[in-house]
Amino acid sequence: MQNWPSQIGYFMLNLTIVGLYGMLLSGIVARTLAKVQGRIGIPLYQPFLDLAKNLGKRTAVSHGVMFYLGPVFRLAGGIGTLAFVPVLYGSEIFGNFSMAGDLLLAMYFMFFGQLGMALGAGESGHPFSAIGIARGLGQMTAYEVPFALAIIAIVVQYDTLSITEIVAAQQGGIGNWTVFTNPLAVIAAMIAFLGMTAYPPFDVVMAPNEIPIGPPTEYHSSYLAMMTMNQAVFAGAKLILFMALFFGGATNLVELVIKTWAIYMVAVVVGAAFPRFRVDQSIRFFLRYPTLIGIAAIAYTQAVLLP
Amino acid sequence: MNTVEEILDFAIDREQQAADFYSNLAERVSSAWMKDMLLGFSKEEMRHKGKLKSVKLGDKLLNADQHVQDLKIADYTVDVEPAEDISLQDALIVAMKREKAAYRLYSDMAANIDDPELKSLFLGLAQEEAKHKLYFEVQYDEQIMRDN
Amino acid sequence: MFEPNPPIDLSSGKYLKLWQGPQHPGITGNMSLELITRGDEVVDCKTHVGYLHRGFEKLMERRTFIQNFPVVCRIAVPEPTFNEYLYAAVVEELTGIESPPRAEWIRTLNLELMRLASYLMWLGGIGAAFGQSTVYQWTVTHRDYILDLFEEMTGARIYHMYIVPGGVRGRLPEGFEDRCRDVLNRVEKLLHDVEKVLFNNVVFKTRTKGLGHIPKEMVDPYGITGPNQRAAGFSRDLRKDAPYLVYDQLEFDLITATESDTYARSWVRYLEMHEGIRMLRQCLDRMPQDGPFQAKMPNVLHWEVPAGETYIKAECTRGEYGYYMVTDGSEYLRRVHVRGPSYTHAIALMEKLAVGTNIADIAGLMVSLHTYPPEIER
Amino acid sequence: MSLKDLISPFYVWQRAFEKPYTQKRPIEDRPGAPRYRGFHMNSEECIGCGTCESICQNHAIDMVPVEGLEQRAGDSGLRPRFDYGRCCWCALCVDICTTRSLHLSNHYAWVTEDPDAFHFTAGTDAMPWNQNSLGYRRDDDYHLLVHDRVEMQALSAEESVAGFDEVMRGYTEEEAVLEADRCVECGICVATCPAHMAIPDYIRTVRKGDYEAGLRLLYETNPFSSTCGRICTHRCETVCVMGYQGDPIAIRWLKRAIVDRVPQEKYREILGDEVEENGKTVGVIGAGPGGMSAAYYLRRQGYAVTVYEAQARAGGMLRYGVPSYRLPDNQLDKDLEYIRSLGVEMRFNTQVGRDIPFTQLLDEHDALFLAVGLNQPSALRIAGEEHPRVLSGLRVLDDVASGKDPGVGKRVAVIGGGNVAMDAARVSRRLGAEVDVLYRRRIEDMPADPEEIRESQAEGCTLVPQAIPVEIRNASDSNQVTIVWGEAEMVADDKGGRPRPVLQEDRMHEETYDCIIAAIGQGGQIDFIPAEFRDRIEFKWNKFVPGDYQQTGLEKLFVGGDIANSRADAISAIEDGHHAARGIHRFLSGALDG
Repeated sequence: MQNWPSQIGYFMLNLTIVGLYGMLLSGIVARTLAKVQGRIGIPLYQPFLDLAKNLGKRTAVSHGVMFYLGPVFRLAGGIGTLAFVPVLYGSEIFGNFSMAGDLLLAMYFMFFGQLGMALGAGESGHPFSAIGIARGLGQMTAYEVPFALAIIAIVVQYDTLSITEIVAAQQGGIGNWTVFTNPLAVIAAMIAFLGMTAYPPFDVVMAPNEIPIGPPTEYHSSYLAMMTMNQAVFAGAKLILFMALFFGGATNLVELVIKTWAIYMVAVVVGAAFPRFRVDQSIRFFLRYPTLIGIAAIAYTQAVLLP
Repeated sequence: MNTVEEILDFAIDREQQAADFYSNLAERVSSAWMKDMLLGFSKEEMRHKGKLKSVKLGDKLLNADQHVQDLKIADYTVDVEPAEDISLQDALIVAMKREKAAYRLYSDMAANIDDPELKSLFLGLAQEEAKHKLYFEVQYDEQIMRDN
Repeated sequence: MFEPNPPIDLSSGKYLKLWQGPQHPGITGNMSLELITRGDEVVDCKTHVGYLHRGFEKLMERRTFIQNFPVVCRIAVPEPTFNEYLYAAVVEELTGIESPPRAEWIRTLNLELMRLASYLMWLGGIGAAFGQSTVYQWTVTHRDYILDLFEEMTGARIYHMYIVPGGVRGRLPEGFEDRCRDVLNRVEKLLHDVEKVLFNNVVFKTRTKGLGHIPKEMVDPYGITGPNQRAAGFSRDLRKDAPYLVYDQLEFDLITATESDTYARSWVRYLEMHEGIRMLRQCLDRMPQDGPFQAKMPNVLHWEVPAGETYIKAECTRGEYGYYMVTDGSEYLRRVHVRGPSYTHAIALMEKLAVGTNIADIAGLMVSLHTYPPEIER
Repeated sequence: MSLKDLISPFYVWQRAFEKPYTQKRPIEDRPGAPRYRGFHMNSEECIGCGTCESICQNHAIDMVPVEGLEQRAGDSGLRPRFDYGRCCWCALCVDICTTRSLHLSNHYAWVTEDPDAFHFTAGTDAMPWNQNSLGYRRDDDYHLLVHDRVEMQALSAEESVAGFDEVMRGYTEEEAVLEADRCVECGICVATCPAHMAIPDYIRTVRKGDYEAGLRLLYETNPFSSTCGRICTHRCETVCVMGYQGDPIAIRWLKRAIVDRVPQEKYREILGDEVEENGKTVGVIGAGPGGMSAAYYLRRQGYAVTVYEAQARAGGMLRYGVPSYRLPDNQLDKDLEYIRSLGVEMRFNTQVGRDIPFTQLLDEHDALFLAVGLNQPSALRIAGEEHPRVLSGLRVLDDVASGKDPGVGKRVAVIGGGNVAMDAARVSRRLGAEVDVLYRRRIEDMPADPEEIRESQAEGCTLVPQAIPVEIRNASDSNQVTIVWGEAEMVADDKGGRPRPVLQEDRMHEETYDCIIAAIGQGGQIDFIPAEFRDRIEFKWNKFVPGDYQQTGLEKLFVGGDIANSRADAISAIEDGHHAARGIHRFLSGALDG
């Protein structure tokens, strides 16, 4: 925090790059899913066109202040998450506001966006939004459990709350990556990751069939665009966080792209194969095997790794 | 008749005679519609005369090479006297036969002459008459022999 | 099971009223469900139709017998052929016209192709309703291959207007049999893939097993027919019980199940698709290659059908489909009534089955009954 | 939860490595199937019958006039206009199209900003798919119409040639209904029928079995229905749209089916013809179809009508020119008797000009209708014609009709190809002769009805086409006659007329017969009109040229029938009479002052 004006400048750069990458990634994923489904799919730049279109639209409805703030909170959550996650290990430019307890902040911001969204969407008064929020918060709470357990496991393992230090600890060879040193924690976290990315089988929150759209039902025009931007930033930030915590982080952009893409593909590979769980089923699911694995991971860390 | 001019004058004169023939006949006939028709024939001959006049003035040329269809109806019909109670059928026969005779006359003249220019002129006149004959033959075919 | 659902005090604040539809991706067509929920649980369901009412039965009273022939296919959009066949059949019955054997084979081929196409769309629908949209894309594509066949056979993809009273409208195109066999092979291969992906799928099983159970004793009082009935253990099929066209000459098995839940209904339909492919191959192999395909017809412009009444039924993909027609000897029919299975399945039955399920299950439940709202509102 | 159920779904990814199902640009790259029901095309064969319009259940088709397209016989001049806001592409219009001019192309994508463009006339408006060769066409073996005519019971050739019994036996009620059912009610025939009879309407009454309504429709335009139901030249049938792909509707026989089922005694009651005298008189010269038709319609208007007829009986050419195996006397009488029963005064054996002067008629009557017909047979005008064994066709028919023996002998040559020639030939067959028919043109050029040609051949007449008689000679036997004829070649007429025969003088034939019947055509005779009136009347060749409503320059004189039209058939004469009756009524009631 010595040179905060340039820090902020670097962060803006990071935000832009991650945002663009997130958008591109959604295009890539769309094409990948299209391939499975036997289609050619959209052009890669389609998400950008959609964003531009939504930004260019006006609104004519009013649902109250919280409704407007919803997407802002959501975007703030995304940007906040990214702000405390070092994009590239050992890079000043791509280091962001990394500090001693940044892992906690990142986790906080991940939660914060959802809550803000919930408040805003709830304000719209649409029953689909309300049902979607109930499902979304329920499911989030459920997948946070294994995720938190996994984080606890690695915090215990590396004895730090700083992401940069966790990444540092994994340097020096593939064998040092958390995924190999503490596989149980990573499995629990990756299952939670499936819940976070909202691909099947955990996409009931915004399921098009089981209630159309869910929380964002009433959102349109630039609100929708803001949420799309958040999705891109948030997805990028989340992927970078997972990469940093479990897959040894990245020291250059190429490595970053490859690793984050691979992590994302886990969700896509699973998503294409499965239908979706009902929300009660997914809660039950998260609180069963992944939670047990998470607990086992902590036990394993305590019992095997630390001594 | 040794010059083009003389020949044309001769032909023009013949057309005039024909026109007179029909108009005279028209004066005499009693049949209701024959008068109209014969006057029509007469007008037709005057039209031919007009055409020859313009040939004489050099406005038009006669084509000696054209082929005019011969239905040969005139050849096998009996000769008819142009009488007061002449019928449409007979009037047409008279007309056909007159044109046929004119055609023969010019054809014969063409055969007996050596001067190529005059020969071609006679042939052209013959073809003109053949055309007139065809007109009457077609009318005979249409009006009289409807069912044949 | 015949009692009305207990009354609910909405003002108590414990309940949320939720409208699903009339435009809803979980419903194939336009109808709406008025759901009363407590949390995620549906405690009451009322079905509402009328969003798609085009008054076909009335329209048909104002059209001559040949003019009705392009109308009827629109009664059930995804399955026009059954309407075409049944309309042709009632008119033929009332006039005493008999369609020639070749036409009967072509009609059977047509109906079974239609059944396969309809099932493919349904298979995608059940996948999509539970979130498996990959299967949806596959099956809809393969349905399109069948529509390609329809296009070359009939001249149109959806509203074929091919089975005309008296026969069919044209012979099969050159080389059609080979292309049809090719499509059948592809569909068969796809079905095996779908079995692996959808039916052997832990999430799908979790979602569908036990969902929407129809008790055996409910089947007859509620007029449940077709695969829904067979999934409840009844071995009934009009193609076997009252054979029409050339079904008595075809070999096929009746598929039944006992669980009578969404999974069982899906599985019955899945196996019926295999039976359909089997029948189609028999049709292709044994169909007469020449002979007339249309009976001798009167001048259709002022076709008078003798006074009479008749009811003719056929097994469509969803159950018993029937046409009841009354004629009075004029150029117009007096009354026509179309009996579509969706009417019984989507209205009364749905109101019962929905109670006690989760909101998220409503779409899947609805699809599992395989209903087409257009045919509810004739 | 089995492990298999967890692993098996990942099988989806196998399909990711296959070729995608979708295409990048589907519309350009994917034409419709060869049988696709796309946009409408209409070829030049269209005659605007409007059957497509009647079958269209959406009312998407309107028949509209097209610029540059004239209404003519057999073509309404209208073309189908399609409203693509209504069309459902069922293609029933294609199935029903009587000329098979209407098709659907396999073109199915059409984008334009102009909403009116979706309302277009197929075939005449320039559309991008007009050149498409693919698309829906009706299968040859698929019909929505009945193309085969219900054949009428008829005497076999052996039976018919044995006597003068009517050959065609008429339809039974069932047959009539079946035949009437084939009609598409396009009305193309109405425009072509010289009398503009309400053909589709009376055919419908046959279908419904309502013969009384049918009779009322017939008498609106034609008081010779029994006659026309038998011997009409039926121009209607030649343009009948059903004729494009099958047999035209037997319109003539259906007309007969109506009249045959209504007894003459009931005519008055059914037709409700009440005569209210209006005090004016009209004279009609000639009791043929034209004259009697005029008499009927004039009488209905209340005119006192007097018909002057040179012969002893009414009917004109229908009685003396048409043999009874085609038109039995009692059927002609049925029509004539009904007209007379309205109070028409008949003066038989009264030839105008001989028995009564034309001027007297002109003075006595408020108006005159003249329909004397063509009763002068054209002479052959070839050498030897005056031979006693050369007879005229009309004379032969006249003799037979009056019960005299024309004495044709055992071997007869008939010269001509019209109905009179055919009748003369068939009458000679009935009198026991071998008949050769010499005709200058080809059989397809014959002006006689196709039925007559067919039947005469069936009855054993030999048709010798392209035979031009050139000379008649005495035969060795004085009761015989020899004809010399030459073969003809047909040459096209460059002025658009019918092909003309040209004699081939190197191919001559000679044949001896018991008699030669000349039936090459007829002319008229109107010398009874005094010369002072003639200047006011317009003629062309040997015919009257009437003005509006058949009126001539001599205001009181109306003309009609064969002597005033070029069609020379009964139905045209009937229409002339009807038309003149209307004209006379207008003239006498002051609406038309000349």
